[in-house]
Amino acid sequence: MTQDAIIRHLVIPAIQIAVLLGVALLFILYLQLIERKILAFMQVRLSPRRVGWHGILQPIADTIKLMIKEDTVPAKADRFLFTLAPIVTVAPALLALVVIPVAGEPLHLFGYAITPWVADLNIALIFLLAISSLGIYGIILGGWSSNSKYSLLGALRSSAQMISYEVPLGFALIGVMMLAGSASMVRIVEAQKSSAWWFVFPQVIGFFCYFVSAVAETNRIPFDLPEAESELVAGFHTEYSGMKFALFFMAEYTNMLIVSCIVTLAFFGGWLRPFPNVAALDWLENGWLFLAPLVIGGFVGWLLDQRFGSGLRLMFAGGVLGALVGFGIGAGDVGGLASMRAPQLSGAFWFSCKVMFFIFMYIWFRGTYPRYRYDQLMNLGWKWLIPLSIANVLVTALVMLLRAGSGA
Amino acid sequence: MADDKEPKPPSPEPPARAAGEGAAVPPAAKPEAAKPAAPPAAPAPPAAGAAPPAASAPAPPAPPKADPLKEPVPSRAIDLMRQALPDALLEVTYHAGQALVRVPPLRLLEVLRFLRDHADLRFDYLSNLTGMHWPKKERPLEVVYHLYSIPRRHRLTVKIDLAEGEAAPSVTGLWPTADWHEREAFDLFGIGFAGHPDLRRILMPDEWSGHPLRKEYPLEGNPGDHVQYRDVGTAEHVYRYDKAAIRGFGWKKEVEKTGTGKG
Amino acid sequence: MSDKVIRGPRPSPVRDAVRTILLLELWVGLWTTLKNQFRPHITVEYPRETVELSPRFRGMPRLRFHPENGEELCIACHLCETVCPDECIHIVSEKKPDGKGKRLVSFQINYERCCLCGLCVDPCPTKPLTAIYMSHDYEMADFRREGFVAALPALLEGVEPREYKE
Amino acid sequence: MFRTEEMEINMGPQHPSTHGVLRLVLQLDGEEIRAMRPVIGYLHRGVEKLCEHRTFPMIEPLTDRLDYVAAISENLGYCGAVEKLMGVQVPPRAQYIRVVLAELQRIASHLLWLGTHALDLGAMTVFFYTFREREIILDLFESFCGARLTYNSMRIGGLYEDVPRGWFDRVRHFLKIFPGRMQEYEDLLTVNRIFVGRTKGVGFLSAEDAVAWGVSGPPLRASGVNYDVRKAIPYSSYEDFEFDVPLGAHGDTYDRYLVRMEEMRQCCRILRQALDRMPDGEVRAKVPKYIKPPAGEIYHVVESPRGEQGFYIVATGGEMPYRMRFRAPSFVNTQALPMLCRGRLMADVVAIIGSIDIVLGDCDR
Repeated sequence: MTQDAIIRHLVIPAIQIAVLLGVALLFILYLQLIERKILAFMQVRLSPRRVGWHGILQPIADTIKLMIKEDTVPAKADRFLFTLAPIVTVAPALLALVVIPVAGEPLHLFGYAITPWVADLNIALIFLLAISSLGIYGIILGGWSSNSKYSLLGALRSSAQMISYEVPLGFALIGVMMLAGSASMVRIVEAQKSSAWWFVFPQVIGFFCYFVSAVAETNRIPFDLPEAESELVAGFHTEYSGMKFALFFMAEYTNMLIVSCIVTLAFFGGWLRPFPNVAALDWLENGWLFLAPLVIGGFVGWLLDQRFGSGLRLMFAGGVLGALVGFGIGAGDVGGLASMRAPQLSGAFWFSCKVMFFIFMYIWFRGTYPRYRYDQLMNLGWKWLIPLSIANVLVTALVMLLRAGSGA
Repeated sequence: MADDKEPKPPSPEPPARAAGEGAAVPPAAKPEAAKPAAPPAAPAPPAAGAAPPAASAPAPPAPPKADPLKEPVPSRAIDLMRQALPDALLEVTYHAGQALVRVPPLRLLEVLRFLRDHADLRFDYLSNLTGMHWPKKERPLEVVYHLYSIPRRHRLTVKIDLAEGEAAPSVTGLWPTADWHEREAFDLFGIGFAGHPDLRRILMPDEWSGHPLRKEYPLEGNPGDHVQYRDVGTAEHVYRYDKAAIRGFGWKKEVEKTGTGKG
Repeated sequence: MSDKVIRGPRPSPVRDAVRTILLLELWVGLWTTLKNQFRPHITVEYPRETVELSPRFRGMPRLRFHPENGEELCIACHLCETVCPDECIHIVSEKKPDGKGKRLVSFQINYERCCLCGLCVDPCPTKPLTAIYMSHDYEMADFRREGFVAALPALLEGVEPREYKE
Repeated sequence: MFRTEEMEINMGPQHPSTHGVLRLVLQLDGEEIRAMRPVIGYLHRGVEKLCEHRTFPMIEPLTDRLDYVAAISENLGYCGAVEKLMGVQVPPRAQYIRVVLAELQRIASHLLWLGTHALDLGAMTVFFYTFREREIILDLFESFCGARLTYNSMRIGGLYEDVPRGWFDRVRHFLKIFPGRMQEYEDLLTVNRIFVGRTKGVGFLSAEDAVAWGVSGPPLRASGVNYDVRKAIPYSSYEDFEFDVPLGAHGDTYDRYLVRMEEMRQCCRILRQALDRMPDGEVRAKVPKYIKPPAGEIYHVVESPRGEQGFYIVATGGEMPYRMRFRAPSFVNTQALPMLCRGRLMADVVAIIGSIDIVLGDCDR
């Protein structure tokens, strides 16, 4: 093997994986803080503010706490499975990250092209569906091996729920695959670029079905029955503590991240800017020009809000002000900034913006909705989402057939 | 329930109800029934006796009779019972406008069924059931039934006396709500209820002995009344109030060996 | 006039169908939570900042001397001790040497028993400024049980309410 | 080959949604409830026994600790009972202030119920919104009587003292903002399909059953029985106020929710009337220094936010009651739980307990 091949096949993937894991884990760690902050603001209260500046070190403190906490195992639990379960849950979740591309074009460093994804499988969507359903095993094992009734009930609920929602999840994505003609993530996004619109527009029902099923699949409110704390204490992880509990937690947030990524890639054009084919909006390619002032303005406003305890009003005002400034800079092409081209950066920027939006949706749901009941959940899945997603596939196929017929 | 079907103007005894059940009726303005429509002190209808008390203030202080609180109030229930079950009424007393009937325990179910089912009375709501203990009396235990009629809006208290060890007839067949009330009376007074479906302790632990609301039962309880569970054995020092500390504050620090040290 | 049957939102086929399809009420809910983000927060960071107590706030009962001339207000009448439902006040008094009235020897309050009901202030005869008063101390945790018995010197260190009654 | 078993599960006494220390022994077939047995008594403090060893004024702080969510109602009922026993006439201003306090307390209690009920069903944000408004009421109570939970706000014969200056204006301010805030809860719950799905048709209680089982308060009225003590046997000059008694049409959990929501609006109505017509004068009647009611007995009921709160006092002429019985609405309403939950799912139990609104301090005494 030449040195070149070693670098190409070992070093670069290793770096990619390291960066991916580092970024993803850090993000997941801070996702917790973000969720707590957003929920707190929705609930007119303060968020964690003690550890570090505005609670910036809170996730780290939590991690340390969970790591050094006593790791209890119930006396009558199956020790082996009890330990295995969190690992089985978290491993597939992290594994799914490898097929997520964050930008369109490879980065050229020292003559090597580093792709902004670890692997571009041609069956990426299928791979995601397959790998994410493995997570159920961890939950079932965890619930069963705890030897606790509440855990068992939680595990039963979650297995039924996840199996039911796998179906609409898969069907909802088939429409996208048909439109793109591929299951590769990169191709799907490129197809959205060439077809001039995001797939959410032709596939709005598919998107709806996918997102709802995905929320259910990740066990989040309003579908958080497996861990419904008011009914089942904590569901399948009632008996878990310390780092094992943290792994379950990590898996949940990783799944949230993955679902947001998939929604972004499959329906919202991944790393593409809004209206990718409208040349007049080319300055959006450097979207940070627009968003950086918005974020800075909003942040300053937020700090003032915290100072004066005035909700998030000033943040809103600061954000609007910043956005206007950014708009001016971008549209006026001040200093040639808007004509700059860095597709990797721009792609990653838009990608993360969209992902953040869906994560916000998740948290927003959590802040707003009550929880479904078990039978209602099953009803929704089997009676609404599955027929709807199948109909969506059929209609998509029909329309494609008609268009192909008329085109030919 | 069937309340809408009832005639709107309340049944024959609005003055009784008003006088009896209104907000703390002044002794002076009280004998509404005795001297109906005393011109100055008869404010506007629906609730004559319980109208804003300011209005009834000018009523001249009547010369203190026997005891204004013990004035009888007209009660349809008692009238009907006098007609239908004259021998079941052992005693009728009144306090602050509330009528109380004492009946023999053996005829309790009959009386209560009459009260519940009679079309003019319709005591469909067992508001409260409780026991009482009079250790000096010959028949020391008492069971009190507070009845209320939702359609007729009137109240009645029924009492029975029981000898020690005598069981009261259970009224769960008449009002299912009596279930827990009777369990509580059993638990706290040791009154038995014949015919109760599930007479167990309810508030006290199952293995408790003794009945706390009896008068001879000490306030702090008998030490041996319940099973002593194994000490959890984490605290080294167990502070305990001694008798004197109930009154003052010098708790005593007692060092006790707790458990076997395994806990 | 007296009763009113509640039936909830009245069904209407068209509106309900529209609502169901467009998930209208779900959006309304989301809007409510979004809107509330712009409201000021209502919680405070407790040890760092404290809430303002109203003048009548009932904290731990304390004893006081007259704020102006520093005279002992308590006349050792034992009334608060009598009415205390928890028997947490313990007074020892003696006859004044000049023969008129009584004088405190010791005054103890057992905060372990006290339920902060304020009944002891009610009969206190030294009006308008009562000798025993409900202070604004509310941080009453301690590491030792002995710390809960406040004798006379400790009782006088209370935080006074911001304004006197009357 | 297959063997199915019913599973017995202990819900409580320490469980997030049994609202205290209620223990429910559930017989589960999968998720379905086959039988339920409530076990109470974990919070039994022997208050009735304690009362026999305390003088009449000393009992009032104890009543605070029965239904600690609605302590004012307990104070009102207890003081009313002793006043009736003694034949004391409470000055009209005190009566009106008591009504204001009791109705504020009812709103506060219903707000707590609403928040926890929604929290049980998974909607956590409503909880914080309701507590935000409840906080305003607690601040009002604090400035009136100095405490935020165990008020000990009244005295036999009236009130300890008159309201502080500007207090009524603060109540008015609350009444001004409250309807808008209630609209927010309604936006989050009343029409929300998930909430409606979770509550509608769950836990039916027929009018006959409700009366026979002695259920009182909003659960009774949600079943369509028109029994509100404030209307039926007015006390503390409730007869002066005009208000509606909301009645439910079906008697399910959703109806109980609607009835309580409407009750809060009616409370606002009563409050406005009481503030407008607030009489002047004394707030405390002349009562003897040592309260010794004449021998006799009284059963006085008030409408607490949870239902018919009864106070049965037997006096023998001494300064302590001979016997004191609290007819606790939670105690009686809890009895109806097995009937409501039979055949429902595990998740419904939580909704039903929430809709019955049990306070264990009241239940166990």
